[in-house]
Amino acid sequence: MPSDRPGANLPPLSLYVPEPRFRPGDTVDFTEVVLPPAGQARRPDTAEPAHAFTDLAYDLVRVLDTDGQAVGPWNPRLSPDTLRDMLRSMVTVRAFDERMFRAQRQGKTSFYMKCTGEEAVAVSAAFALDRDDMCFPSYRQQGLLVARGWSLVDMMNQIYSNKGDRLQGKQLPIMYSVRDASFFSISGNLTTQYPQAVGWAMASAAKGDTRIAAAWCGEGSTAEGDFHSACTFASVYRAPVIFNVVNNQWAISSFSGFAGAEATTFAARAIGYGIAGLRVDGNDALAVYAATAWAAERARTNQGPTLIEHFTYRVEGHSTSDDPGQYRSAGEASAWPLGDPVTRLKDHLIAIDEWDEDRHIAQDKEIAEMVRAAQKEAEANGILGHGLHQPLDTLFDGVFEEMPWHLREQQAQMIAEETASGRPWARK
Amino acid sequence: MPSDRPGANLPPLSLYVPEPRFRPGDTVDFTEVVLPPAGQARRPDTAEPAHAFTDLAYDLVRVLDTDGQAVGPWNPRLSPDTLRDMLRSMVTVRAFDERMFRAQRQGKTSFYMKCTGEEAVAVSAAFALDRDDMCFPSYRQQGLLVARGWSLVDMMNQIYSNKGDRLQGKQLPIMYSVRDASFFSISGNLTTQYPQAVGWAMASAAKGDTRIAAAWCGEGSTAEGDFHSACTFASVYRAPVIFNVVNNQWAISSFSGFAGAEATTFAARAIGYGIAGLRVDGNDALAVYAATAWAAERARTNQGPTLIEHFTYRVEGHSTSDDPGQYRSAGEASAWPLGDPVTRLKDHLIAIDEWDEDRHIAQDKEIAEMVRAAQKEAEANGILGHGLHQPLDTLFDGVFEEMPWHLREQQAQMIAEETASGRPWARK
Amino acid sequence: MNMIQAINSAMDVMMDRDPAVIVMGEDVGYFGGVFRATAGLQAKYGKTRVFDTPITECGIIGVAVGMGAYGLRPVPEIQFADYIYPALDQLVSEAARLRYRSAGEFIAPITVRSPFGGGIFGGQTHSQSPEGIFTHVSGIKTVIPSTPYDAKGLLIAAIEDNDPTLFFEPKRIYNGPFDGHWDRPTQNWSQHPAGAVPEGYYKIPLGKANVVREGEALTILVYGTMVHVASAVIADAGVDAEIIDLRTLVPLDIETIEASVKKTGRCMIIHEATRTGGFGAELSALVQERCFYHLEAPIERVTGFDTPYPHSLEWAYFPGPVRIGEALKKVMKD
Amino acid sequence: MNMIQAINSAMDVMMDRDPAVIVMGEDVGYFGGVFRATAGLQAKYGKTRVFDTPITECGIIGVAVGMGAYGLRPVPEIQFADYIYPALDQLVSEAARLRYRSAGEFIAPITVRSPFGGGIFGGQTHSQSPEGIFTHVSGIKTVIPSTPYDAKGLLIAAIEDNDPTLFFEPKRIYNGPFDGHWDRPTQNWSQHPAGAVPEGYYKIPLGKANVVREGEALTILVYGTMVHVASAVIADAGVDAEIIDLRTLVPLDIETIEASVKKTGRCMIIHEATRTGGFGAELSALVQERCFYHLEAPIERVTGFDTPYPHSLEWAYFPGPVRIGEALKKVMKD
Ligand SMILES: Cc1ncc(C[n+]2csc(CCOP(=O)(O)OP(=O)(O)O)c2C)c(N)n1
Ligand SMILES: Cc1ncc(C[n+]2csc(CCOP(=O)(O)OP(=O)(O)O)c2C)c(N)n1
Ligand SMILES: [Mg+2]
Ligand SMILES: [Mg+2]
Repeated sequence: MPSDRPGANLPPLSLYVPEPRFRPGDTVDFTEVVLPPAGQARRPDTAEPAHAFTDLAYDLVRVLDTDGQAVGPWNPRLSPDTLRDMLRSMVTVRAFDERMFRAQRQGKTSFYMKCTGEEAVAVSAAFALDRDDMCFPSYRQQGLLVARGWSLVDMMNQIYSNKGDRLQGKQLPIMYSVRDASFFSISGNLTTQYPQAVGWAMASAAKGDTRIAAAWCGEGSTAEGDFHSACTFASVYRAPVIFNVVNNQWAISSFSGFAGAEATTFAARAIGYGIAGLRVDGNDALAVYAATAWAAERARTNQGPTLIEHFTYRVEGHSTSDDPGQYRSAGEASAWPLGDPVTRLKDHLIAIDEWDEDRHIAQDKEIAEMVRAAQKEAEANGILGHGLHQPLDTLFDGVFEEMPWHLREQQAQMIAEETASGRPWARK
Repeated sequence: MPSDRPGANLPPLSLYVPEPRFRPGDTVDFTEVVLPPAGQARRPDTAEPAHAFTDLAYDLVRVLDTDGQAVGPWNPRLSPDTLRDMLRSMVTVRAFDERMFRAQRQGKTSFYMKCTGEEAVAVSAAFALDRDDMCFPSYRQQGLLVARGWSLVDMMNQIYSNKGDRLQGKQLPIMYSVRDASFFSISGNLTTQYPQAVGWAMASAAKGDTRIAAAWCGEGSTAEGDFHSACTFASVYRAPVIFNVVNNQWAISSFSGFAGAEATTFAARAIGYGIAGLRVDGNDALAVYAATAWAAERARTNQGPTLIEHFTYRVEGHSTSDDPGQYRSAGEASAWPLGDPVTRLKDHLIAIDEWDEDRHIAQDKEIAEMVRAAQKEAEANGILGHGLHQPLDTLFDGVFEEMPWHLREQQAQMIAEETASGRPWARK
Repeated sequence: MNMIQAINSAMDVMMDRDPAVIVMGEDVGYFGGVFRATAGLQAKYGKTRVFDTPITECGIIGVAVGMGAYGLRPVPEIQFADYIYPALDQLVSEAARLRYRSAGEFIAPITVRSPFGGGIFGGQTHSQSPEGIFTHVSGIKTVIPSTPYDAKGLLIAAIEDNDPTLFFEPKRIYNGPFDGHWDRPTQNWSQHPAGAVPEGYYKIPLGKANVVREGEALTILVYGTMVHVASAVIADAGVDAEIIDLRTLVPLDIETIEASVKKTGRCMIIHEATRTGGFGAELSALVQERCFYHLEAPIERVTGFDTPYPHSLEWAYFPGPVRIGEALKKVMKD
Repeated sequence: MNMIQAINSAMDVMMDRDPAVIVMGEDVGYFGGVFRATAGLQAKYGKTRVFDTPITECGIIGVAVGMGAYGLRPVPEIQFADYIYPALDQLVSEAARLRYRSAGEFIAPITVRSPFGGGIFGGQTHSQSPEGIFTHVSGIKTVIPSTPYDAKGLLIAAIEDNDPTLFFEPKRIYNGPFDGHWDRPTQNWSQHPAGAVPEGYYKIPLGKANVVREGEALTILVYGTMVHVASAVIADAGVDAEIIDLRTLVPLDIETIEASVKKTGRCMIIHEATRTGGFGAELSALVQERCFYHLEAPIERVTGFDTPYPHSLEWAYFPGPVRIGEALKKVMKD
């Protein structure tokens, strides 16, 4: 231990431990957050090598300006129809989140996670990718499914682990798997999907396929070793993959400083591997679209991987299991200068005369109604804890392709137990 | 599978797999390797923030020029005595390696690993660090022990797993542990020492100590998740640690392209984490010294971690277990433009009139003699496979602080076995 | 105190006594941990002794090993035992091996706390019981408490211990003991004698089991949540079982086990972890090896099934009263 | 063929038959692997099907899982089984769980090859036998061959299998069977009948054990290197043992085991891995549960000790002829 050692003439070291700027009760002031104006960031040609635009990892790609106009070289020039479709998807995601959150609070299921304030990140990506590009999401990209037109009822069935649940109640709510929507099975273990996405992309390249892969993780999750393995593999084999880092500034109760945000941006991680890096306004649906389309073009033309940091803010708690009021200032969400992605896209559509408040209100109502109807339909299949929704013996399906003797024995044992219980099959 | 899918109008992807420039039989031509001249790289003040000198991650800090003169801002201006001490250590390391390699070939032990061509990396670092700064080496930094004046006989005892081996024959040869020389126990599992070094450094900082930590790994080993965990922790807590990446361009048979060297430098990894990064001519003893001293000063003044890439070349095989002629061109070692670190330091001393060829030859002889004498002394303690050097029951020491019943039972069983064998204690 | 408070108190007591003790992990700082086990510690001991970490379990354990080598006594938390796998190499190849490979020059006196086990509808990645992976690894101790009183005393012992120790906390009983009937109201620890936890320092030695019920008819080997489930089943069945709460899996209290089985002639082993290769296999092998001539019936293992922990069918997976009851009949037969 | 050649041939045959099969790992490409198991494959099948990887076992397995989800059949190599731990999360939480958690939408048909076991003076990080960690994990198969013939047939079956499979190769017997006498000259596979390996395609089903010697006096359960050590001891001792080479640990051939022990009434289990919680514990528990009333003596486990694999004392650690002989006396007593 230090006391009896030489070198006492040197100044003592001290341990730095990050601290977020605001804690419960603090008044929030984000004036220090530097936000480059929309339209300013340059857009390199997709054929340019990664080292030619490392500045973009410290910049912020923004398209929607304060007047709701789409400006600058990243403007993806989408048709009003597409913009309206995107808006609709985002509104649907939000309505879905609200209902399912409430359903959990009503005891209809065990768990839920919202993506409020981050809807653009997933929805715009889904619009910019081809529908058969393979997505390796984390748990906060329900927007991908919604934007790909996947059935809300099917998603809710999964959340309720009911008899309509294709995953047979095996997974925690929201851990979807939708092969038909090119949406990979979500894992509870953070960032494991990153090297998997690279593997899928490498396989696609090896086969001369044209489909690319995209992966998502939170800024907190970038600390896992899998992130590094993935970036290294992607760099070495120039894999056609898009890495999305959703920097919503919080990882449960830990602010992004514990993932390294005080030292640099998350987009800068790309520079470390010599791969392309972009930092994007994650609350700007057009910027996310443009960045994704650009990265997809690079991937599809064998220019290799791109890492996109989506700078956004987690408006709600981490999940139904925590209360953010215990660790951060309640004022952050409203003070956050990048605004709300739904409002911003709506304002843009209004600014270009392709939308109005009345239509928006009407759509809100219509979508709320649709989500409510979906919920009703899903609940007709059952809710968690009310009855046995899956045949008991499905518990043993899918451990292996064919069930070995020890699982068959255990399956028989379980069925005998149910009989012995005197209330067979009604246990749940 | 891809054949029956849409998108067939898109050009097919292809998988890129790196390939080194030269394979066995190829003529080596390194003219493409760009080497900035000595003295050119700037030397920022140690108080400057990491982002102010990211260019240095792509540059090459060099002090010794082609005339053997020490030039430029990184010249550490060492006294001739220090220079001669460094040279002596490097020569000793080389002589030691040669003898121990030969000992393995003679069947006196199971394994050995040389650091030929990389002696400056460890020796200069040892001179630039304080003796009680804690080193977390990989298996190729025997130079640290030699430079810190550690007993060659003690090292050899370990290599022979003989009765003088303080590690009781428990470890593979060269997996030293020398607490008294602030040299951490070497692990067989690559890069695990990286987060450990950060932990040690954080502890030192938390305690207001003045000692810093330094870690080493090969360029191939940077791909492990531990590397990333370590860089992330070091960045977040500004740990007083120096990360050394010894880029000797080969990882067993895999060239550095499989660790990502085609896309960027290893020093650039630092930029990804927002920590200080330097790229150094690893065959230039003065450059390694200067970079280490600079990084140590940063660490000691709470400026946080520095990652140093030492650009060097692995002149010999990976270990006694491989033949490099099977996977790379035999011409590489001699064609490698950064030369030999021993010769370069020697030439410098001669150029400044502090050394001459005769003294060098005499020293070579003297050191060879000293190493031979050490070997003789160590072999008097036994060589591997000849007799039982450790009491059999030491096999169970140190699994836990106190031996639990199951190990006591197993220990008794083993001793009974020896008795039963009819040749007790003579089994080895 | 409930078990969370007892665990918190153990860390508090040790941080107060020994400046080398530090607490680290995901969300353990300001927030006090997702289960609140470290609540208040940062406010009391400061940020350099209690801090949040990046989300890398490999890093958390690797850093803890380095801190231990320096001379600290880190108490890292792994948020859920299901997330310990990324740290496996640092635990197995480093923490567990350091003393041995350095012949005692360096040690890893770390205590890794992690909530484990199911029964909270956590699905397959918030429910696992991976203790059987670690009990196979030489050089690591594994401790599992079943009450607040034991949790505090064992955690203090683990923190003081100079070997790396895994401290798995049965999260299903953080707030109260659980009799295995998921559809009946649960007790609080305040209603249980082992909920009475002294404020100050005390310790329960590692490697000593606790006979929670003496009996003659059979021996039940159990730990964690299943201690309470087994006890409830035995009470209901009116069988004179000897119930042994192992408390520490490695090192194991073989004397107590052996004496009991030799007395009763019958043995049942219960754990929530998957069956094949679980710690129950080792217990069964040991009992068979040492008590063969005393056994009157086959040793029964009652365990979780060899499947991932399912979400909706979790009570079909859980080795509850029915499964234990069936096994009891078998082991008591003839 | 020796065992390396047989393994090489299995990959060659499968790569030739199925374009989805790819081989990847540290140094497996141009160099052909540190043990030469992949020699010649890159030259034959090209760099996009046989390639070196970065040194990250987590990445190797994670990438393989993704490739498997795409539709390939990756055969990744982990250079030494001791280095599999950084990949544990990808194996346990991903490969082993993917089919289950996606209800069959995605699968991980990967075959992870890795040399394991000691006896080559590799010290503690080139000698381990970690199979007992994986046999506890639901959703993974574990295969261990003991001859070149079996190695080829089993590896082909593993590659064709749609579940993730660990294929541990006993490196001590790569070149020839080993009777456990480290100080006697060793045989080559060319002198052994199982060294005769057909060039083409054949397979040995997973989950089927091989009775390498029929007998009446006792049953010996064994796999890998220890098959040969056990056989030599039995030959020397002149005991009429039934020796069962398990070949696959999960799924296990319980029928063969049960029938044999019921016939012989005695059982010995041998493995090189550390004792506590090793696969031997599971075997002992299973045999005891199923053959209790047939057992005439306690089941004996003969294993490596619960220490790291030491360097210089490796033959004191290794469960060699003396240890097996002593156990044999015990299990045959009365
Ligand atoms: C390997 C692993 N470690 C820890 C956790 C627990 N955990 C779940 S979410 C989370 C925070 C993730 O934060 P971030 O990556 O920023 O994503 P966000 O929730 O903000 O979308 C943590 C620590 C986990 N699921 N897996
Ligand atoms: C976790 C782990 N994976 C694989 C190995 C096998 N291995 C030993 S050294 C080595 C190459 C390391 O290359 P590099 O990091 O460049 O160091 P160098 O040998 O060039 O000094 C490999 C793959 C290991 N020791 N540990
Ligand atoms: Mg986040
Ligand atoms: Mg190297």
